Amino acid sequence: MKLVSAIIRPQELDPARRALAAFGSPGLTVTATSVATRWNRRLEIYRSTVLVADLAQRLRVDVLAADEDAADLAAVLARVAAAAAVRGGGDDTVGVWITPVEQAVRVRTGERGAGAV
Amino acid sequence: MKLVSAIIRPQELDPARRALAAFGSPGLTVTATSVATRWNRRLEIYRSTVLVADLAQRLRVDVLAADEDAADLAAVLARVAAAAAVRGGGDDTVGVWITPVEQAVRVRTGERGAGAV
Amino acid sequence: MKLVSAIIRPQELDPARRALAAFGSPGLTVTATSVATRWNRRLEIYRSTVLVADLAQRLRVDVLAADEDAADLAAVLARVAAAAAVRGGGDDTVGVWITPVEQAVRVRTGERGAGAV
Amino acid sequence: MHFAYIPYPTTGYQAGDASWQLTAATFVGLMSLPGLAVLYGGLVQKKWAVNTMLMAFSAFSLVLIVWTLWGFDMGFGKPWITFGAKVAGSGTGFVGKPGTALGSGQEAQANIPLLNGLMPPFNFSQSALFYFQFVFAAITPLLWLGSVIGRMSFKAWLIIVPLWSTLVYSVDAFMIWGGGFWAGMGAVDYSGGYVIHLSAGTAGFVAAAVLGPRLRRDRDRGAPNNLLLCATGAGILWLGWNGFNGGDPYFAGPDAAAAVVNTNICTATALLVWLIMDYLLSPAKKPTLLGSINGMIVGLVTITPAAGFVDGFGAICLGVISSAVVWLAWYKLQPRWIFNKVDDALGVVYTHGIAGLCGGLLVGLFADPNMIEYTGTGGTGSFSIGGLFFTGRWHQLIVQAGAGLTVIGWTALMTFLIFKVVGLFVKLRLPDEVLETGDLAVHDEEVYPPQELTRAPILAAVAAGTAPGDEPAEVAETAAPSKPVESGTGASSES
Amino acid sequence: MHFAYIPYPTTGYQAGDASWQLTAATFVGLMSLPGLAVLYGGLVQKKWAVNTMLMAFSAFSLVLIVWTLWGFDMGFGKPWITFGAKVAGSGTGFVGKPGTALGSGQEAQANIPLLNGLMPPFNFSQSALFYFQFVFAAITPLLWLGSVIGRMSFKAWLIIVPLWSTLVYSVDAFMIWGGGFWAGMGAVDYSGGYVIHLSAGTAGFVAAAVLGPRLRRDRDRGAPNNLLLCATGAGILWLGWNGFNGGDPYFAGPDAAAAVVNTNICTATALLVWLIMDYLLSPAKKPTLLGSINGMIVGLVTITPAAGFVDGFGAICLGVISSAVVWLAWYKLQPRWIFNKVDDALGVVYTHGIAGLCGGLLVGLFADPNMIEYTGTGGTGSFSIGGLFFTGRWHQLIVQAGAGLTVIGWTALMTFLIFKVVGLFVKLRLPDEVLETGDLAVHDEEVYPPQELTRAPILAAVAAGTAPGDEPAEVAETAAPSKPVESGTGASSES
Amino acid sequence: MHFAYIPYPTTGYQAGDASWQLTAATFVGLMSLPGLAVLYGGLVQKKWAVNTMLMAFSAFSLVLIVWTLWGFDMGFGKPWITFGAKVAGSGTGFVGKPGTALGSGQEAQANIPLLNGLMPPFNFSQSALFYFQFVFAAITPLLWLGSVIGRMSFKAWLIIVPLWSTLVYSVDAFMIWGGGFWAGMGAVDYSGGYVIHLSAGTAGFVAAAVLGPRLRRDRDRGAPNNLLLCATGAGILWLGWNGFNGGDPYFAGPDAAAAVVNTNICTATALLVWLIMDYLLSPAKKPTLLGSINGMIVGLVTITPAAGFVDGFGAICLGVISSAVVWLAWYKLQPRWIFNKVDDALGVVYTHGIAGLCGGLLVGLFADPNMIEYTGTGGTGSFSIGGLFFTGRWHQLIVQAGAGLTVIGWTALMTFLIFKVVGLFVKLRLPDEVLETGDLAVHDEEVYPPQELTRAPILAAVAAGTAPGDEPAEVAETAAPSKPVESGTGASSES
Ligand SMILES: Nc1ncnc2c1ncn2[C@@H]1O[C@H](COP(=O)(O)OP(=O)(O)O)[C@@H](O)[C@H]1O
Ligand SMILES: Nc1ncnc2c1ncn2[C@@H]1O[C@H](COP(=O)(O)OP(=O)(O)O)[C@@H](O)[C@H]1O
Ligand SMILES: Nc1ncnc2c1ncn2[C@@H]1O[C@H](COP(=O)(O)OP(=O)(O)O)[C@@H](O)[C@H]1O
Repeated sequence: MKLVSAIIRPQELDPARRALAAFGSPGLTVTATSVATRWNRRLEIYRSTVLVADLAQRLRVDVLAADEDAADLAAVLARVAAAAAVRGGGDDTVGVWITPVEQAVRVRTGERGAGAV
Repeated sequence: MKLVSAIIRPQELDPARRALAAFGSPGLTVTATSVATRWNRRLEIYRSTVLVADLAQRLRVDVLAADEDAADLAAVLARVAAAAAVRGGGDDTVGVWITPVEQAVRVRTGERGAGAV
Repeated sequence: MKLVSAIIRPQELDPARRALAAFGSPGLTVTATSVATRWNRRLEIYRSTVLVADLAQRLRVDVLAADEDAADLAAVLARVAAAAAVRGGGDDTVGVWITPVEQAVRVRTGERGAGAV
Repeated sequence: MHFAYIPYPTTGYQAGDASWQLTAATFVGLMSLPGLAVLYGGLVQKKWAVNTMLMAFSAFSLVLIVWTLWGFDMGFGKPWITFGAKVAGSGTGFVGKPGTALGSGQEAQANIPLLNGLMPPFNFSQSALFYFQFVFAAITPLLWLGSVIGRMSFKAWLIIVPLWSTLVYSVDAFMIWGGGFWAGMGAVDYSGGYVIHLSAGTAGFVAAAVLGPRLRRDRDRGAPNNLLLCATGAGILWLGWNGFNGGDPYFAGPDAAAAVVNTNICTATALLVWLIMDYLLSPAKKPTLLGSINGMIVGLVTITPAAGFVDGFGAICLGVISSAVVWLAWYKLQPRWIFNKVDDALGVVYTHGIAGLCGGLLVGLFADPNMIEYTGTGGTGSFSIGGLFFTGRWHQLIVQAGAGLTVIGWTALMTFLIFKVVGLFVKLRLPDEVLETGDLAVHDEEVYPPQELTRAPILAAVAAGTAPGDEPAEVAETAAPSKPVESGTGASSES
Repeated sequence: MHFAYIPYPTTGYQAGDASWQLTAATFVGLMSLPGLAVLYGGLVQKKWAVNTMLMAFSAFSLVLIVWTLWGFDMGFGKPWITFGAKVAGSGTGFVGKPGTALGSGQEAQANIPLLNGLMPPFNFSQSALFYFQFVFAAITPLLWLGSVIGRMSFKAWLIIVPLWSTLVYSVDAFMIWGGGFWAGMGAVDYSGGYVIHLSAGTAGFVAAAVLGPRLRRDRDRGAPNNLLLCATGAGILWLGWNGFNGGDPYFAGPDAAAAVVNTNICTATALLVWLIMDYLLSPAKKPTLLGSINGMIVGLVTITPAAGFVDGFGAICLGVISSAVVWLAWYKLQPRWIFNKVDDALGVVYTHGIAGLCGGLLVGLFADPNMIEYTGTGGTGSFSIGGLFFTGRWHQLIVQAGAGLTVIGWTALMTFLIFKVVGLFVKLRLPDEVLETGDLAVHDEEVYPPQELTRAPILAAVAAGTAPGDEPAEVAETAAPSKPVESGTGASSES
Repeated sequence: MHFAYIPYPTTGYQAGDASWQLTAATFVGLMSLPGLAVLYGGLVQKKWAVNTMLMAFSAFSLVLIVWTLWGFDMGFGKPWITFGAKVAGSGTGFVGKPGTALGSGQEAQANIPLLNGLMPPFNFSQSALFYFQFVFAAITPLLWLGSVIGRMSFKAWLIIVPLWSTLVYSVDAFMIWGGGFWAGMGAVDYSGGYVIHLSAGTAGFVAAAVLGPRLRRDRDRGAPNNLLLCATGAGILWLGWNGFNGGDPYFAGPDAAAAVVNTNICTATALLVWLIMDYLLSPAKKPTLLGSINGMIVGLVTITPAAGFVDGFGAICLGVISSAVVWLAWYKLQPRWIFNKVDDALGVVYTHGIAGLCGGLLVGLFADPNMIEYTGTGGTGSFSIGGLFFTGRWHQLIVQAGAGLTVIGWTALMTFLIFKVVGLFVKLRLPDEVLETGDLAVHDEEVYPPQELTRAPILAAVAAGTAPGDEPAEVAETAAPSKPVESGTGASSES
């Protein structure tokens, strides 16, 4: 079992979910997060004071995957994110990584291991 | 060292914490997250427009555990979540999994490894 | 590749980021989370009713690191957090841990593995 | 019709008085909407804000319908059931004869039958009097709404409010303001310390008792959701009260101005007393915004029955006494006995019930006979109101006590009966799984709607094999009827 | 100048009427700011709240400049272009001769040239009349702002509002209120069901059609952002309407009070009707706060053209009929045909357009001749307004229909032309990448600014090798010009 | 007492004027609560919103107590310390003799001793005058509250406000409005450009300097927390200002209406000028909501000293000039020298201080003698106010300058002394660890309380070995005293 984690932009959640669903694994966890960024600062101005956010709001997507699917799922997510990154004109805030999972339980059914995804 | 992660419903946080405390490991991290769900859609209506949330708000609970406790802790959390799932009338949004942790530092004491939980 | 995760107090984010940047790895993900705490309760009072929060708001910092850097990065973060903990007068809510990462993709460049940090 | 002429009749009409009456009424209306609606909307838990506000908007509307079709005449019309009770000068009976306030006749000179000759004729039309009295009738149920939020069935609310306004409010109003029994006895209530606040406090407490407490979980987590809106509502309440008390002499005369000044003096005093007691005596020894707002409300309520009867010195005394009394009740009584058992969610019985009673009784002590004098026309001599400290006579205090007890008794009894009887036909209380969720389960709305809600759910689209991007908007529309149930369960599982 | 004396002239002046006129005008002003600004600000998506509110504040200001420099005279001055159209008694032409309202002459007695002799002389100064009419002129573009939010270019808004107020509002106002053609024909509009609401509904619909819909993504995710502020705005609207309709007899007379009462009765009825229809007939079978607010607005709008002409019974009928009609339009029409194609974001065409038209026509049926009677001076006999059900004559209904159609036609035509012509010079619609972001891209502001924003960005500091702790605050200041572009892109990448 | 009769005296009383005075006063009161309270509450960081609003509510109350017990007479009573300063016609001394405003005597005809014979007798009672002047006295400290938020000790605030109102406000008011020195010299301030705004700007700046800046961290992260509430407060300010300036002729006459119109014209102009300058000249070249609100406030403040003296043309000029001046000061001065050192948190010195001074001086240029004319009774001839452009004489400009400098000097000096002296006894500034936290440390309240707060902490329950589900609610209550300290530390560790 693997846990595939990706940092994507909010706009890309729907494409990502469609891609995952198409891939046949609709399940995922979405967590709001922010990442340090060199190139995607946001400027806001209140009463003429310029304030900067150099943490960019992103979403962290976690997907539990069977060992054999993990790499492909990562590739799927990377592709979605890349599309975004390009459109966004160079984005330094997105990434995908895979961590090992020793055991998983699908509560609803009680199945364990890969079956539990 | 292991990291036991569980996706539970907000209402189940207190039971979960009591269970963990009873188990003798009160420490945990709680993160708001949402999971894709087929069966737990939420419908909201504003000015006659029907809007749907097919991401269900859940909590992600992370607990650092000693290798030997991990499986039991996972079982504890699964039981709590399951109770919920059943009461909620079939819930597809909850799950528990375990990932390996290579090293942990308890800052307050500086201990490393299992002791640091 | 490793993923270094730390639980720190909001005030310590800037020091932590400066430390990381100084260490040469500016990239990180920041997620709002809360941790159970025995010693850092917060009391609020509304219309004479005393309400308590025994979950303390903290930040979870995740940093992807090359295998060889992981331990040092963990140490760096632990030091920052410790400083806080001390100033805060004993804090039971902070910790740092390392989990293995099997593969990482830097979307912007497409690099894989360590290079992708 | 003579009264329909533009601009207005040359006799029995004073544009200045009419202007003030309409203005004052509008300020009072603003106290309900948005005032109380957002004060309460901000004070309740996030999960109950929408329900609370909708209860406020709907009650305001329901009371107006009642007031128009029969209520106004029951409160201010000709006496109806009198049990032969006849009291010197006036004071006939306990309720007025129901009748509608429709028709162009409302443009005629204002007139409260039983007060003819006891006060100078009104300088404005009946519509103005009708509307001014309506905003008072309307705010009363909104006040005790604070006691029942967080568990009362919305349907039951829609049924009970009209009944309560008819059977409780009209009677209390008639007895004291309409020239009924207690008016005849000489009891006074300048602008509703009894008729509105004492009655609301009593009704709220009884209603809360009958309904039972909120969910244990809600009582344990009863944090407000937005103090900025609490401040918005509170500010509107304070200044709106200038109309509440300033409008009640029915003339834009010196007493109206005096009433406005007293209202503000008493309120400022009460706010500061509560703030200082929080500072020095509360467990945490900290001044709080919501505490100060409590003190403010106590001051406003206390001065209400006395505003035009006491002088500035009296206003200060009322503020100090009442704020201290209610503060003690709030801290010492609330956690004990029945006061802890009965879940009066926002504490209406303290800030309105006890405060209103205090004010009403203190009139019997502090009323300054030099403040207001009614030039009796029609035979009767002119009279004024004097309290013990000025006249040395206990009479006023005694009738004030009598009127207060009558209001408490009648209101408690009828509120209890109304809830019990209605309870036979509709559930008064929402089922627990709905309480778990709150607004979403009751109204399918949240006070701060999540921005990611969409008309085109992904998984549905995926299942349907369509890319949401292109499906027409109607689809979502028509999706509704298909899953009314899910909305319920879905919601309650998301609370 | 005689009129400059303190206190005021001894003849042709009544402090009571002046007081009411200024008070009523202030209540109407509050309906715009903050009323509509926050109602709309809370109803739109979070990403559009700032833009919506700034459009409201700026339009209010722009209209006043127009009104001062030429607009008021175009609406209420001497007739200008008349095509020789001369109508018995009055009714000359379609628009007034432009002129400024500056100068101390404004302190003279108020006066609408074409109405001299048709109504009693005003009891207050021209400034008071000017201001009272201004708040009506100002709220109109704010109303149809609800149709165009979420995609209209702010610059285009700043240009179009003055043009629209000049070419559309002034003309509609003159024709019906200023003594123009339809006034001469006997058409009436008590306080703006046609001139303000029907016109706003029409303009909003046309404008939305010309602009095109919001982003598909925004239409699919159009959840409001804050229902507490919606309630705040809604409450201010309701009570502010007491000034809206109560001020329009121009005298604090019985009819003003009657208009206030009717306004509230019709509104309460309409709110309850909508609430009950939601309860029984809506797909989800649930009463909703935003639905009730819709009903409330429908009631307020419907009674506006009729407030002082109908009696209480009429007010109830108007509320029931209009609320039911608009509810059906909202649920059945909106998802269909052109009504689905045209993205009237907040549904102004229903709650203002259709409701205003209903009210205007129903005057032709329900106007009670006993409600208001203008004592004709200057030769002409006194007259009053009677609807079919009272007079048995169709005349009123017919002229009401004629006036309504004229307003629709003129407003639609001119709005279309104004948008098209201005569109030749400036982009009417924001580019899509800006729409993706909303407020941040247009104004660099968010409605709920994140609290972690800082003047000393870490990475910059790191890059610059300085510890942010010690760099002077100015640095951040001067950072602005260096990256105006980034702000844009940065923002749009963060929406 | 003759004045106690209902309705009101037959001579020296005009219901219309009384109605307007009370209404105007209520609008001004609404500007403070909720207006300024929520405008500032929304403008400050989230962590300071509660503290800011409680400072507003408490100051409003404190000023009323002062005003009642001695303040009013010091501002508008008989002269006290005169240094034999006697000025032709009137103008005696610098402050009034302290005295209470309690007692039924307040119902007598209003009267400002030194103005007798200089203006027509008032048409309402002393209570009305007292209350109208109170709302002005009350708003002044609330204005400069904007300079000291985010670090001032709440206890110090409670002590300083009464002192400041007594020693600064009363004196400024007496000198210019009460018939004191500058009144005698012919300086005018229609409704407080000097007495209120210039004084507030000066006091705020001095206070901020004495207190020292906020935490570096807070200055760097000073983002507002809620622009919807800013808009709510701003809207109430604008329209409330109709009472602010419209009430100051003391009669509902033509000049009152003219003042209202000028107020709105100047405000609209100033708002648009600021918006356009942001658009064209600001670094980001974007129009902003908060910028426009700044412009709006500048306009309101600028016209305040001039509202009834200038004509429409003058109102436009004042708006353009003042808005441009303050915009430049805001952008160019603020980041420099002492203006950057002194942390005037919300920029009160610009939008109130500089704007008020501009307005006061421009009266000397633009006052139109035809706008207002005081019919002198009691021997003195009638007079009016004329500026350089109308009379060609410099006199008015010079006395305006003199009065302005006096207000600046006296206010700055006394504010400095008050803070320094009080600082000897109580800490003026909160300790840094409290500043880190804000509201939670000072009041144990948050503006948006987290909904998961509970009365039954898990770990405690676990430790205590009890299941929270069943323990009685009181437990939590009594938990408070046990850990007052923790609340502090706990809080400050959670900021
Ligand atoms: N990586 C994951 N992280 C968290 N939750 C997950 C993950 N993968 C699946 N789930 C949850 O488990 C649920 C069940 O998975 P799913 O594929 O939908 O099977 P089913 O719906 O039949 O239970 C998903 O809806 C999702 O909420
Ligand atoms: N899995 C975990 N994830 C994050 N934080 C944890 C985890 N386990 C423990 N902690 C944190 O470490 C703190 C210390 O653990 P705890 O068992 O309470 O020991 P102590 O209170 O003696 O330090 C806990 O309160 C919790 O905040
Ligand atoms: N541990 C991590 N978790 C999430 N995102 C990360 C992590 N490490 C780096 N990133 C993201 O990847 C981005 C790229 O890393 P960085 O070192 O900035 O290289 P570059 O800016 O050249 O792409 C970082 O800005 C950060 O947003």
